[in-house]
Amino acid sequence: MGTNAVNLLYLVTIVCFVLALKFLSSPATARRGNWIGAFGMTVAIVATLVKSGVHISWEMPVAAAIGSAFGLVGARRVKMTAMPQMVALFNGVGGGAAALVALAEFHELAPPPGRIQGDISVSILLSALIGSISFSGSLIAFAKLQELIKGRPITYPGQKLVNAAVFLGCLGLGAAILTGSEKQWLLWALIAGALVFGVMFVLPIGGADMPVVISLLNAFTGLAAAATGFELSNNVLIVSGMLVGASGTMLTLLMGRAMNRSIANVLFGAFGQVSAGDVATAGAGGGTVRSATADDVAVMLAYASKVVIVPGYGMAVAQAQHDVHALADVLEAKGIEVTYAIHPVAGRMPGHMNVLLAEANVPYPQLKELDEANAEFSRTDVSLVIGANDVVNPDARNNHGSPIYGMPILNVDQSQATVVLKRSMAPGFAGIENPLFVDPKTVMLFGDAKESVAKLAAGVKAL
Amino acid sequence: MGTNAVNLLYLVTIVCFVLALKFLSSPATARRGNWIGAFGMTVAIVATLVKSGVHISWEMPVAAAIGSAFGLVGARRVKMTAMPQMVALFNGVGGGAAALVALAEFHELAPPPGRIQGDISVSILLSALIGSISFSGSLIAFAKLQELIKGRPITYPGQKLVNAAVFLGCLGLGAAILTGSEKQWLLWALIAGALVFGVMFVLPIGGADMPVVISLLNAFTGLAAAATGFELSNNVLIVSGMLVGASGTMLTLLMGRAMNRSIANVLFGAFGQVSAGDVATAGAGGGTVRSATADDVAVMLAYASKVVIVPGYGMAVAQAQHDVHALADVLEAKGIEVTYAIHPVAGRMPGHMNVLLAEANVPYPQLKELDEANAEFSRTDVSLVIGANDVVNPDARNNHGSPIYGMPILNVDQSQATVVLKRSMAPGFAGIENPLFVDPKTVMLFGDAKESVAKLAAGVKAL
Amino acid sequence: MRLGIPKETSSDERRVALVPETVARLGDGVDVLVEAGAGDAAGFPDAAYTEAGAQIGDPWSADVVAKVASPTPDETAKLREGQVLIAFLQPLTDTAGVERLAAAGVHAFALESIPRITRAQSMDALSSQATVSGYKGALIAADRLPRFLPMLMTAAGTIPPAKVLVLGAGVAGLQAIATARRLGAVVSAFDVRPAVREQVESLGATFLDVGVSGEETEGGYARELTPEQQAAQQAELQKRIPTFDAVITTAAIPGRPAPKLITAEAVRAMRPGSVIVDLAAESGGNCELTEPGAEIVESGVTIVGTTNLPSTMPTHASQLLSRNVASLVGLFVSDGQLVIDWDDEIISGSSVTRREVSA
Amino acid sequence: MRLGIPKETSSDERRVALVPETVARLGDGVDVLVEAGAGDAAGFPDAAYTEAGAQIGDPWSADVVAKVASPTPDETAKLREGQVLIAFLQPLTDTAGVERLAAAGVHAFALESIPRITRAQSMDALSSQATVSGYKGALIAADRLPRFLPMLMTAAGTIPPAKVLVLGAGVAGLQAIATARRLGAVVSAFDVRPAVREQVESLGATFLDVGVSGEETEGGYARELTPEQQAAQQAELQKRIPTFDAVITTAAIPGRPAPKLITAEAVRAMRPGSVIVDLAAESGGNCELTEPGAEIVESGVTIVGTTNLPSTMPTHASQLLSRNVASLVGLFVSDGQLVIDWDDEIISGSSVTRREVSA
Amino acid sequence: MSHTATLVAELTVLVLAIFLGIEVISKVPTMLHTPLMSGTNAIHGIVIVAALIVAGSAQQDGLIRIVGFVAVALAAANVVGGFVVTDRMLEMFKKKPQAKPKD
Amino acid sequence: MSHTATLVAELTVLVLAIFLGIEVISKVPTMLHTPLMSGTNAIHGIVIVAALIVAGSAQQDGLIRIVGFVAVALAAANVVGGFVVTDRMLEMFKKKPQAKPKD
Ligand SMILES: NC(=O)c1ccc[n+]([C@@H]2O[C@H](COP(=O)([O-])OP(=O)(O)OC[C@H]3O[C@@H](n4cnc5c(N)ncnc54)[C@H](OP(=O)(O)O)[C@@H]3O)[C@@H](O)[C@H]2O)c1
Ligand SMILES: NC(=O)c1ccc[n+]([C@@H]2O[C@H](COP(=O)([O-])OP(=O)(O)OC[C@H]3O[C@@H](n4cnc5c(N)ncnc54)[C@H](OP(=O)(O)O)[C@@H]3O)[C@@H](O)[C@H]2O)c1
Ligand SMILES: NC(=O)c1ccc[n+]([C@@H]2O[C@H](COP(=O)([O-])OP(=O)(O)OC[C@H]3O[C@@H](n4cnc5c(N)ncnc54)[C@H](O)[C@@H]3O)[C@@H](O)[C@H]2O)c1
Ligand SMILES: NC(=O)c1ccc[n+]([C@@H]2O[C@H](COP(=O)([O-])OP(=O)(O)OC[C@H]3O[C@@H](n4cnc5c(N)ncnc54)[C@H](O)[C@@H]3O)[C@@H](O)[C@H]2O)c1
Repeated sequence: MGTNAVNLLYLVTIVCFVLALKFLSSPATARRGNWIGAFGMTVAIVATLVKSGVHISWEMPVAAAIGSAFGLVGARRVKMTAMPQMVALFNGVGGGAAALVALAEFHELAPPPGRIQGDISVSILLSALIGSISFSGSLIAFAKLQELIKGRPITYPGQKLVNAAVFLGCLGLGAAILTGSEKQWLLWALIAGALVFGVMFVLPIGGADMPVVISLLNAFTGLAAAATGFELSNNVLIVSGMLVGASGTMLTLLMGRAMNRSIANVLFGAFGQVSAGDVATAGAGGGTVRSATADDVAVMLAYASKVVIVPGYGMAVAQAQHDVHALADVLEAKGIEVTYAIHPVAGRMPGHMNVLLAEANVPYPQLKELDEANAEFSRTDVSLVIGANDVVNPDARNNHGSPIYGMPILNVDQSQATVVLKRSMAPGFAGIENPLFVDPKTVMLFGDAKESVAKLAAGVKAL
Repeated sequence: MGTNAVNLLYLVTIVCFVLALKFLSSPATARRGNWIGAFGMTVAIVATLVKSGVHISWEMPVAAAIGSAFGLVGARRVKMTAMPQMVALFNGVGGGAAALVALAEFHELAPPPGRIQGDISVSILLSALIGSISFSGSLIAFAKLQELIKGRPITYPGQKLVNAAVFLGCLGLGAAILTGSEKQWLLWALIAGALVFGVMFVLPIGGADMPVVISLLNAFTGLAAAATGFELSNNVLIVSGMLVGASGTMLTLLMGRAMNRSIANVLFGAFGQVSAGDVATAGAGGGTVRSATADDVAVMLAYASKVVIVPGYGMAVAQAQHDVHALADVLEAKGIEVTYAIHPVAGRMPGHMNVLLAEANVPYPQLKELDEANAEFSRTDVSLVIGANDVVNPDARNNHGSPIYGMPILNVDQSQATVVLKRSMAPGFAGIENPLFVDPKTVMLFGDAKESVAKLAAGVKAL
Repeated sequence: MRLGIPKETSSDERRVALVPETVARLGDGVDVLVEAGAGDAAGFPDAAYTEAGAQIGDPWSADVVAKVASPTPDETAKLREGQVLIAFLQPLTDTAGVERLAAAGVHAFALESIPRITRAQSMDALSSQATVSGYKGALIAADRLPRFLPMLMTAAGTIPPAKVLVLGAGVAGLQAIATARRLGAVVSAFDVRPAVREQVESLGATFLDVGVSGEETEGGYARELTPEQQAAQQAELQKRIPTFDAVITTAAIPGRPAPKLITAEAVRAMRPGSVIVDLAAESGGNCELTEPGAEIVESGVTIVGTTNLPSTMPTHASQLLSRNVASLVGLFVSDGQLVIDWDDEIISGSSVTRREVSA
Repeated sequence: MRLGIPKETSSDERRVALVPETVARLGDGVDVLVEAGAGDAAGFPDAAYTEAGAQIGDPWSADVVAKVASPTPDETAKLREGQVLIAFLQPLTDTAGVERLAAAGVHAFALESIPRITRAQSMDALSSQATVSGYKGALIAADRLPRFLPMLMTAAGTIPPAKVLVLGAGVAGLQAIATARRLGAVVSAFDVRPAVREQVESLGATFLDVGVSGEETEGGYARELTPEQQAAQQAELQKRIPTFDAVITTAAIPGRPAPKLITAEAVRAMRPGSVIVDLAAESGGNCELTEPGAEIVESGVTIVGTTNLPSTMPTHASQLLSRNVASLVGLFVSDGQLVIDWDDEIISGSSVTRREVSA
Repeated sequence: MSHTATLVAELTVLVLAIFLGIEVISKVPTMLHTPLMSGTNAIHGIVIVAALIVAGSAQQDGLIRIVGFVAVALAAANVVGGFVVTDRMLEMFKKKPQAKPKD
Repeated sequence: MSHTATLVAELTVLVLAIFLGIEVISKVPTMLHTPLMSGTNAIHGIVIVAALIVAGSAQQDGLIRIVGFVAVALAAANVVGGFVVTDRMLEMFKKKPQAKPKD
């Protein structure tokens, strides 16, 4: 097929990719977006195969089959919890492919037909450099998350200097190539240097920060693909690669913001000192506390069928009762069943929650007593614990040594997921730790209850 | 300057325009956005002037000076209320310019060097057609708004048929040109036909719908500019024109939606029958009722310094008290002063508003008595009347014949602007018309008070 | 013009027709003469009056006499021809009293008869005093109930919210609804006027549909039901009432005995410990068993027939009434002189002796 | 095991220690013997008890006797050695009564002495009855005030909200705060325990800072202030109190006379018509002028010293108490037999006669 | 690059511009509809570039001279008028002096 | 068109793509961060086009053959794995059966 026809097909791909990104940004359409992207990709591949000048050899389908099989099996087999490392792996191979293409192009263009045009060599160098960094960096990220190498930051004195030296070395090689000596070994050396840099760049970063790093490397691979596009004067590569480069960069920033960290802190924080999260990450029994953003929780709520609100003294302190009712209204407008589970001693006086919820005009029939509520948790999707602590402490049920042992509690830990809204890891009235907070099904939403609840309502509305 | 350098400068322009559009979409940055757009335009003009192949003749500065002077004076002199027709005028001349460029290109390309390439002629025909329609249509819109011709729909039987005929005629001329007979008179004829069509297209549309029509013609001019870009193989024209074409189309749809009208209904509604707005548009004394969207009102509120909330029986019926307090909180978070003006007989029982606002935990000191409140309206930016009617009826002050004459009222009409939230134009307890609703400083926000207030809070938060 | 404020003589009347705060509002042309001790029971000592510019003296000598309750024969004897009297005169029921006043040649104006037009809202003493009654009625119900009004979920079990029914949702009824709701009760209400449903709901309460719907007369009052309608209403209510813990009744028809809404049988069907607060006791009560002025217990149900509730909250009841009286008095003053403008709809409407006087 | 529920003999005690609803909750092993008419005053007729599975009979013959008030000497005489008695025994003040019980060889357990540990929350009768007192205290204040609690803006002028002060914000105080706030009052509160500030604010009220701060003992009770602190508190309160319309006091120290917070002078500084509801009247009152059991008016200020408020709301007060009693009784039953597990912190903590018995 | 290749490249640019145009304004408060319309109106004044190119083309006959002259004048009016009108509309969005009695 | 002209045109496209990339995802709920990352990851599998072009180029020596082979395999893994993983992640966003006791 002629170049122009192929380019038109590529335009279809571009349209598909833009729509894919757009759809991927909203929960309701995300899945469709992915399919549209896959369709666009198919169009591009077919167009390339029928493109005049592309000879289909026997190796091509074999290579494609091997790669696809590997991708398919890997993607199908992986456990839900291991998704991030899978993404890292696929990202890495993409970067590797870009680097290899650069190598081949250089090999093809460099020797006989004289000097390579400046912009083409820049593109080649960039895709080789970035692709290689992305390749080795992603593999390290994969290995860390897969716990093939230990997840916590690997640091040593002078690390910064060594890394900088390696990087500058790569740039020097690039400059050498550009200024004239288009020797292939220089490019090989550059790729080798970039691979080493990729490893050293990711090694010092802790496992918890890996998603951000993967997102960054993802953007890198996009850039490498765009650079490949310049090498080949191919718009579909330029646009698609750059879409990923730009949106990936944005996404990296957003993820950093969601973690309340600057990207620089994530990437370089470990150099010299181990980065400390801003909220306590280890709970009572040494379990891990998972903290979420209001947006995360909003999505959990919006996709639930049944939500039980468990108010406690913290709701009273925050005077969040009106906001809680407003949130319940928003959820109910989405067809979600909402009830309130009122523990007999929630708050600081008998009927404390009743006074406040009546003030906020919460209908009486929505208030459930302890027994009634406990019968419902097993079919509850999300328990939203708003400033309650002791009254949802499973130690009262399980731990004979606990001062509150024997008190009937609200068994929120029996629901599919629990979200706890409080300001810190501080204990409640009884002054004791709460193992609920380190339950794997629990996420914490830190902050003043009134503000958190308002954010949740806004978040759910926006979905 | 070489084409490539110029094209790089054009790229700067493109970046400026994109940023301009982005900034124009938010009240806080809109003005800056306009300046960035102007800067980008300057870059493009300078680049064009220094472009190799462009000869600067004496006519050029003269023409530019004449046009600029006209634009500048027109824009500076126009009264705030006459802005829309000014936009129409400037839009029209832009379309005219595009049509003229098409004419010149055709003239230049057509005779000697043989056939014009297919896509170029399509571009020329499109920019001639669309530019001309935009030109004459905009001038009619201008004339209607300026009341040079009467604003209400001009209709006659068979109008649809005649319009369709003219349009098909133009298309036929275009087809003739494309299929071979590249006679200049054909293009002249096409332009003439398009001008006529523009006139006939806009004439039947009523004055109230003009803004939507102008927005549509604006998008047309953008398309014409983009077509011009294809004629000249000029990316800055293509991108800028298409940005306007696309965003203008979106905007037209948004405006239609804000008016609760389909665009088809706006454009063709008048054919055959006079379109009737879905809310009463004529009030008591025949004045005009201005209805706004929640977003409009949200902007008004967000940019106010002092807002007075005037609750009435409608707030009670809607049980909107909690939402009203939430809205006040949002406004106060923006540094806006909020008070409540409580009329002694608002509602249906003594203290009706007090009961509800106390339930919603509105602090007592924010509640102002009649006299206190009336002393403050003159320095109030927005009075937000929530389901009150009789207690803000200026007839009680001014109209000796009114059954409520002599009752002291809340003088909301003395504030800078008044927003009235109610469901319809229905009267209140006293069963009488309220001239406040047709006050030029008043806008109505129709709908259940609870929903409207919730929308306002969301709107203000989003700003 | 001189305005006289006598001390109320009835032992259960603690209100006063004018409070010191309002004295100043009357303006320069009006001199106020307050009987010694007139405001004591309402919490307004003589000193407060003199401070506000009033004099302590003989109120009966003034041009206009304003008091709360209808004058006794003794008091009527102190009035002279041409004098203006403002008070709750019960013109539709106390014909004897009105005739006495007419005989004395007094221009008597009944606070009850002020037409309920928009301009007269500030003089609407019925509304202001009904507000007090409604509020107090709900408080009495809460106090007499052997149970909580609000819901409470405690370590010692859950207390469900009390169910309160308000019959007749005029000014007093609406206020009772609001107050009971504030205390956390689940409130239902019924009234014969159709417009009331929305008003009840605007206070967050539920309208109880008993299938009877009457009409509204000019002024917003209800028209008396036909005997059939009455019977239907009683029957339907009898079925519903036993589910409620407290019933507050305010149903009234001006000048007519209060409609009987709750039969003796209905009372006996209620749970022991239930409470009925009959705010219509003054005009005979909405409950068949109500004893006006008394509180009785009948088969475990407490029936409160206390009359004159506003007098139990004398400070604010007087303060509101005082504003009403002052607004009305304002109509009689022109340049500091007493002028009776018989063309004024409010003056002619509230006059109860004019026909006789002019006759 | 048999549980006996006697009829209360004191005329102002309308509660009953067990209500029919709880009889079923006690389980199979427990037979309940209710004295005829025991629940009448609280609204629980004998029929309800028998329906619930109890028998009407001689409660004093049972293994465990549960009642509300401390037994009179006559009643004590009906008890036999080894019998268990559960009641409000006032162990810290009524030593004579306790000695009588000890002499009779009765295992007496005071509801007041149940340790305030988490597991005992369902038996905490002090809390449940204080909840009633606090609620009722606020209602009484509202009822006695000659004015509205809520703000009202009406055609007859604006009524500002009443200002209510709650002194001592324990269980009763917090409930009083909540109830007064519900009625629309502007509420301030003070307590010596520092943790209370947040609790007061969690009800939307304001904490009144009088500059005195005490300590909290185990169990959440306050420690008695030093005489200097007391004096400072009185002086500071005296300055603040006149701005309030109603004061509800609940301050108490277990086993000690109630701290005097309001001096006679402070009362006289209040506006006439103001109201003081002294919920600590039983232990002498927080106001110097309080007369326990009586309601007096002093220089225009009404001082309510009513004792035993829970008894004025007998149905729900009994219902809550009954759950408490049942939970406690549960500790004494093992396989349907009476077993006293002296190692149980709650049993040993609430026993008031053990030392004597074992001695 | 062939003419058709250029055309395809231009189409790519066009498509991207369409998406961008839609994306960039998809959430505009109603209050900004008119100013935004006016702002985009000014931007399509970019036809002035075309007008200048036409007016400045080497091979000129009378028609092109006249047409070019008029086109430049019209486009200039569009540009200048467009931006100035928009700016005037947007003046009211100047952040008001914080919490001061009206301006 | 000259090589430089092509480059400028490509830059134009690049710039538009940057804007579009930023614009299109500027409001993503946190919950979608990972799926979106995975989705864009699949999209940059578009390097498979480059790999195919290289592997399919006429003039082939041993190095290019090997490099091309590996590049195609890697890119294919990126494409297939990327889209499939993303789809699995997004499965949980299937709209749940309305108000039924858990799924
Ligand atoms: N109901 C009664 O009658 C009564 C009487 C006395 C004692 N108690 C006791 O009180 C306890 C009640 O249990 P509970 O679960 O309701 O309360 P809790 O165990 O005291 O826990 C309340 C939690 O709310 C959080 N919180 C406080 N302020 C907040 C704010 N502004 N925003 C968000 N979170 C906030 C606190 O955590 P952060 O500080 O981290 O935010 C705290 O952990 C029980 O132990 C009960 O025995 C009850
Ligand atoms: N306070 C008293 O003691 C008392 C007693 C009796 C009579 N009145 C009389 O009642 C009147 C009170 O004046 P007002 O201004 O408060 O009320 P109003 O004049 O009766 O007007 C209330 C307005 O609220 C609107 N509304 C009703 N439901 C609504 C909803 N769900 N959402 C939004 N709007 C809603 C209605 O318009 P739509 O239908 O178009 O929505 C109506 O025009 C006075 O005339 C007064 O004299 C007062
Ligand atoms: N226009 C004004 O400014 C103004 C001023 C004050 C009151 N009003 C209106 O007047 C109305 C009546 O006021 P009111 O409280 O003095 O009336 P009221 O005291 O005469 O009667 C009390 C209520 O009892 C109801 N009622 C009568 N017979 C009944 C029956 N058989 N069953 C049930 N309910 C029955 C009446 O409808 C009324 O609502 C109020 O609703 C008020 O809105 C208007
Ligand atoms: N752990 C539990 O489960 C549990 C159960 C019930 C109560 N409590 C706690 O115990 C506390 C005390 O309860 P209570 O109401 O029975 O106490 P109480 O009746 O003994 O005293 C009432 C209040 O008076 C206050 N007070 C004492 N001296 C004072 C003074 N001079 N000035 C002002 N205030 C003074 C006390 O601090 C207390 O808050 C409550 O706050 C409650 O939180 C805990």
